[in-house]
Amino acid sequence: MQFTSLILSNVEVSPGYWRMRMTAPPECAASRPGQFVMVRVNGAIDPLLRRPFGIFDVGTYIPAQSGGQSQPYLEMLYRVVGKGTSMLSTLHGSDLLDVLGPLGRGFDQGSPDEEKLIVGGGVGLAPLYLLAKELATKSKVRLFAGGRTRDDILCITEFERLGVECYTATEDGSLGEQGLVTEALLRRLDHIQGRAAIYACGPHGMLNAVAGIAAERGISCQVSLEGYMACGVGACLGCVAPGHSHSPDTPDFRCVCTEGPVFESGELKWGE
Amino acid sequence: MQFTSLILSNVEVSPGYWRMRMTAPPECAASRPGQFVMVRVNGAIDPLLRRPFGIFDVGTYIPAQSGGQSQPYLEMLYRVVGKGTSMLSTLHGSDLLDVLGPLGRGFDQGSPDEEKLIVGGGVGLAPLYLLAKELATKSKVRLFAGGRTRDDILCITEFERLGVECYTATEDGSLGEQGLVTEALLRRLDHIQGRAAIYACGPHGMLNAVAGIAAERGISCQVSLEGYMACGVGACLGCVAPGHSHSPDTPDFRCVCTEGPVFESGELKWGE
Amino acid sequence: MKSAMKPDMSVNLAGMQLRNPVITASGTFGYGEEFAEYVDMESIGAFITKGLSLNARAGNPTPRIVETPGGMLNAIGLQNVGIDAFIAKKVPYFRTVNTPAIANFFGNTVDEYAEMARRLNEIPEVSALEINISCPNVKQGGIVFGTDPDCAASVVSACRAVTGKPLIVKLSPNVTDVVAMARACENAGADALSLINTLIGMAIDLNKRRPILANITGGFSGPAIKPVALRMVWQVAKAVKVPVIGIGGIMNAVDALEFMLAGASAVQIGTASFINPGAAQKIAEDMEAWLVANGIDDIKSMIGALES
Amino acid sequence: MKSAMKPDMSVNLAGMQLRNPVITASGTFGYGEEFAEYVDMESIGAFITKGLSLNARAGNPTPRIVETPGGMLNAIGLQNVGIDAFIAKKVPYFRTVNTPAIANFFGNTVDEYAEMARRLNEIPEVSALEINISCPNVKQGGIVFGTDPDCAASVVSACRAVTGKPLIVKLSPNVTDVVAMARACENAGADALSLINTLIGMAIDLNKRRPILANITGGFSGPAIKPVALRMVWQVAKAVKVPVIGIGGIMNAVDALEFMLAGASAVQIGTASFINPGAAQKIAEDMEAWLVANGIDDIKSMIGALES
Ligand SMILES: Cc1cc2nc3c(=O)[nH]c(=O)nc-3n(C[C@H](O)[C@H](O)[C@H](O)COP(=O)(O)OP(=O)(O)OC[C@H]3O[C@@H](n4cnc5c(N)ncnc54)[C@H](O)[C@@H]3O)c2cc1C
Ligand SMILES: Cc1cc2nc3c(=O)[nH]c(=O)nc-3n(C[C@H](O)[C@H](O)[C@H](O)COP(=O)(O)OP(=O)(O)OC[C@H]3O[C@@H](n4cnc5c(N)ncnc54)[C@H](O)[C@@H]3O)c2cc1C
Ligand SMILES: Cc1cc2nc3c(=O)[nH]c(=O)nc-3n(C[C@H](O)[C@H](O)[C@H](O)COP(=O)(O)O)c2cc1C
Ligand SMILES: Cc1cc2nc3c(=O)[nH]c(=O)nc-3n(C[C@H](O)[C@H](O)[C@H](O)COP(=O)(O)O)c2cc1C
Ligand code: FES
Ligand code: FES
Repeated sequence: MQFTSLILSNVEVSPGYWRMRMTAPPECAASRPGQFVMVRVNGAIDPLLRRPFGIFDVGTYIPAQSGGQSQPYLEMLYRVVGKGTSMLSTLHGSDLLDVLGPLGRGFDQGSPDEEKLIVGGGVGLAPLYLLAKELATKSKVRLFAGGRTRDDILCITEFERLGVECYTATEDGSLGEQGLVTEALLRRLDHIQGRAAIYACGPHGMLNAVAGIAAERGISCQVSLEGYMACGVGACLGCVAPGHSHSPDTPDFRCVCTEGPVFESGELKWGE
Repeated sequence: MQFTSLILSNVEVSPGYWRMRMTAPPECAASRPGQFVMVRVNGAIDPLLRRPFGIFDVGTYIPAQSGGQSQPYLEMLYRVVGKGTSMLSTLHGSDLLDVLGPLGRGFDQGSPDEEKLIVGGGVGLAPLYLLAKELATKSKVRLFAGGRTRDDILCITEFERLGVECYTATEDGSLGEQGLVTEALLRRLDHIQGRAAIYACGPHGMLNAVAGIAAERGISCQVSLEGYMACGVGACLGCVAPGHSHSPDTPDFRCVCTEGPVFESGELKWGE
Repeated sequence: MKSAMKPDMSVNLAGMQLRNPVITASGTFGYGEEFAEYVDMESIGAFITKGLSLNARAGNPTPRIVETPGGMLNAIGLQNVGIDAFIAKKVPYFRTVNTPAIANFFGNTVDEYAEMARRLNEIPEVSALEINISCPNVKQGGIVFGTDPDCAASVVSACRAVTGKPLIVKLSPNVTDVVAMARACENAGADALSLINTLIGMAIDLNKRRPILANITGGFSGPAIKPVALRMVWQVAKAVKVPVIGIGGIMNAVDALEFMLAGASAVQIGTASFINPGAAQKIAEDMEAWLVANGIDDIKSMIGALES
Repeated sequence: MKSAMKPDMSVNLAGMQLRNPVITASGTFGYGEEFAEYVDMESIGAFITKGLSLNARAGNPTPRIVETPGGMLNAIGLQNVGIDAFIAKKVPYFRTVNTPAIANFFGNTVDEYAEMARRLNEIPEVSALEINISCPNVKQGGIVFGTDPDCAASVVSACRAVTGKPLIVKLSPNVTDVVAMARACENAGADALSLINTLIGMAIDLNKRRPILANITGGFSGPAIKPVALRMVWQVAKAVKVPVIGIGGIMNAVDALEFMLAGASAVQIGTASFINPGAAQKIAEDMEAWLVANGIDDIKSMIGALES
């Protein structure tokens, strides 16, 4: 779906991280956690390509004034890293955005009797909030949030409000325990008696480690990947990632925008 | 001079015509009427080139609040015609602009005992207000303002406040007399006893007609030209206009941005 | 001004009657079906498949794409399903839309090109063939077919010999003399010429001190290349008798109409479909609206109508 | 990180010692003096004059310039004051600045090129010559010198014979094989190669149904062309022994450093000076700041340091 969205708010929630709420057509309420949108930052040719962002949240807003006509909205949580995201951060309420989405394959809920272990690195948390919202209605959910410094640990309050138990770790020790969040994940896994399932999004190194842990322990694991995207609809073949049987001689590429961005970690080829 | 300017206001003064006031360094107070600035619409590469605009007015602004520190400003009057000017019209107070100027050669005052006849077509009025301000302190000044419709007749009140007598003409007769403003000019010229001098800015056809009238009657005439400008500083040689002795075999090109934009009409080559 | 009238948007391209001159470019529109949600397939003149080869190709490692000022580079590496899977999985969709499908293809030898043309010729759902000659000739030290008139002519002749379908040859812009290439292809039997394919470009990551694309160089497309494309279309259209299809940086109806003034009988929409998946339909609609607003009753009157 | 230290920004270009690798490109910096208000001339490595010819040239009719997506076209028509007025009116300024002046020049025949080289060779204030070979050879049916290796080599040899000053040859990008052109010029005696000159482009005014430029086509420059320029610099720098000067769409220090990684020993700033007359100085300063921030003590270590 392609639609024009009115920005409702755009606020910096942590240094360099912004949360944007914008109007959306009613169909967006059915977005699967892990799906994404492609946003055209402005109508000029600089930047030229749309930018992909996970769907952080969807909801319905009832304006206090103005007759109370309800308005579906969509939220993104984004980090300013380059030209496109810094332009996004200068937009204001009532500016318009051209949006394509929801796109891609989101997370699979799995079965309710598993303990849900959500692992997010930095802005990788973005698509995990909507996931936690869904999972927390049926299962015990724990969040493992990692980052370089405390500025990279986002929206923990929101997760806690869902009843999610949160573990945080930062590389510099400025928030939570010092080190990688996978250590807390491992400790938790050692204690789990029943079944568990991992859902992860974050830097490739973190996903690699999480996929390794899941494989070793035979736990189901879904990861949300990034890829350099031009189209978001499976046409440019720019965004591909190597599938598990990939090798230079027997190439096996998966299309991140249509077959993903969420994959079973076992579907993919991981490094060491 | 290159400087960063803070937009103080940007308002539509007539459908499609905007007046922007922006801060300027003190040196700009000495801008000659007819000089121009080159404005970079934004920091992206679309649009790539700066856009040239005449200096409509300069002054000093004393904020009512905030300690009353005085602030020199510069004004432009511009018409939305394409990409750059439509982006300009979306800017707000407190946005920043990158400005180069004042550039070029402005109008020559001439001698005070001449009757000053200022002829402007549409947004061609832009550089003539500062001129009228200067001339009106010493001489009798008359303004002949023409346009297609009444929307193209700009800022007459401002000129009248200077004590300038204003004649207006529109092609569709929606304001002032119907027809070309050169007719009113011709009638005035028939009545003038003493010396007169013409100062004109507007579409090329109008300047051509005015230059013809001036030549025929032996009246001094300065015109302000436009040219497609890339640099504004005499380096690209894009903006040139044919000088009076120009022919394909003996080319004679004048650099509009440095030798102009104001020329004695006799310096230039005119069509028929 | 006859502003109430509906203008004739149809063009004839090498024997194909297209409802309008807007075609989606190879590699930017999948196999058609990917865009069904965004484009009414019967609102455009034709669509062109991703470049096809005898065997499936997996393409290059990533990164495969990078944005550049006003454009993008791609080094997809001609990833495609191969002719057999194409017939089995992609062609059935073509039957469901009443719009000509054009198959873009390539090979690494003259024989491979001819074999592909022969195979594609047998598919009734394929209305025309577009030869991508911007590929290296593995038998001749890797010289790119599309940069040498003799090489290109031999590919075109070999394909011509095995197909009666309209044969479009897609020219590379990475040449000194695009007119010489165009004439060679015309003489070898091309029914139409499409241009331009991508320029060759490169982007570097300063901090990593590495090329951004895994393939080092890539094909340069998008609005940035439009001035080069327009110039080449104008040069070629003056020099050949067969129709020319204009490609390169077309983002809107004004761009498309400019290519037609320069001599193009039709246009292809490439990178624009990434930015706006509905671009091709919108461009066709806006072109018609422009004709209406300007009282022009036949789009064909725009072809080559540049005054200069 | 040795961030307190001032890095060595100097480069040696064909025997000239430049204080830094930033040079202003021909046709975009007048004769130097035009920019004195905006650029401290002693903050840049060298400056290059507008292209010079034996006789003054008035250039093309207007419009001569048009903006395109991310770039611009120019068809100035090589307007210049001619060699005599150059010596009388422009050279005196060169004495006042302690920065090498490089004279860019062209001709319509091999003899004219050689005569220009001879005349320029006699001017002590001119530190080096840059040959613009993107001009038509009037004696050979208008074929552009810079698109034929033999033509180019004959120009370079003829100039080489009459000057001992550093001889830079500026390559045209409008060729199939820029490496072949580079090698031909190197073998003919070039001390350095600069690239790229402008691509050839065209723009059309739909409503007027006319080309926008009076000259119909024009030279395409600016950020849009950077990917093509970077690719060609990388190709040529790998293939030749003489130093290469990178040109094309350089807007900032990051762009400039990317060209150096690709193999350029120095860079030229063209269109950027129109958008920001102080661009060259700012780029030189920012390059130095980047080296400091990255603990690099010698800019020369960046030349060709691309890992691939
Ligand atoms: C499916 C998906 C979901 C994403 N969700 C989020 C999110 O919720 N929040 C968030 O902050 N970021 C997210 N990202 C990353 C985000 O898209 C990039 O940070 C952003 O595109 C950078 O744009 P820029 O112009 O600021 O950076 P620049 O570096 O200036 O961008 C230049 C080019 O890089 C591309 N690019 C750069 N990084 C990436 C990347 N990681 N993935 C894809 N393209 C990239 C841009 O599309 C652009 O073409 C997601 C990426 C993908 C693929
Ligand atoms: C010395 C001078 C003074 C001017 N003063 C004023 C003024 O005070 N108020 C005003 O409204 N306009 C003025 N103009 C015209 C103004 O510069 C153009 O209308 C404006 O550049 C159009 O930009 P755009 O992006 O909106 O239009 P587009 O058509 O999108 O511009 C595309 C390109 O055309 C160029 N361009 C288009 N028209 C002109 C033109 N007439 N002159 C130079 N370049 C042009 C732009 O620089 C740009 O590169 C002046 C022009 C000159 C040369
Ligand atoms: C991602 C991508 C893939 C492409 N794949 C092909 C291809 O397989 N065959 C082909 O002939 N052209 C291919 N092209 C070239 C386009 O069809 C078109 O010629 C080019 O992009 C220029 O047009 P544009 O500027 O409108 O994109 C591809 C272009 C892009 C951007
Ligand atoms: C207006 C203009 C005039 C130019 N004149 C010349 C010239 O006289 N001689 C020459 O060798 N190159 C000339 N060039 C080419 C530039 O020197 C440079 O090679 C080209 O613009 C690419 O660099 P850029 O993208 O940084 O502008 C000119 C370029 C422009 C834009
Ligand atoms: S982004 Fe184009 S195929 Fe995935
Ligand atoms: S605008 Fe560049 S010389 Fe006048």
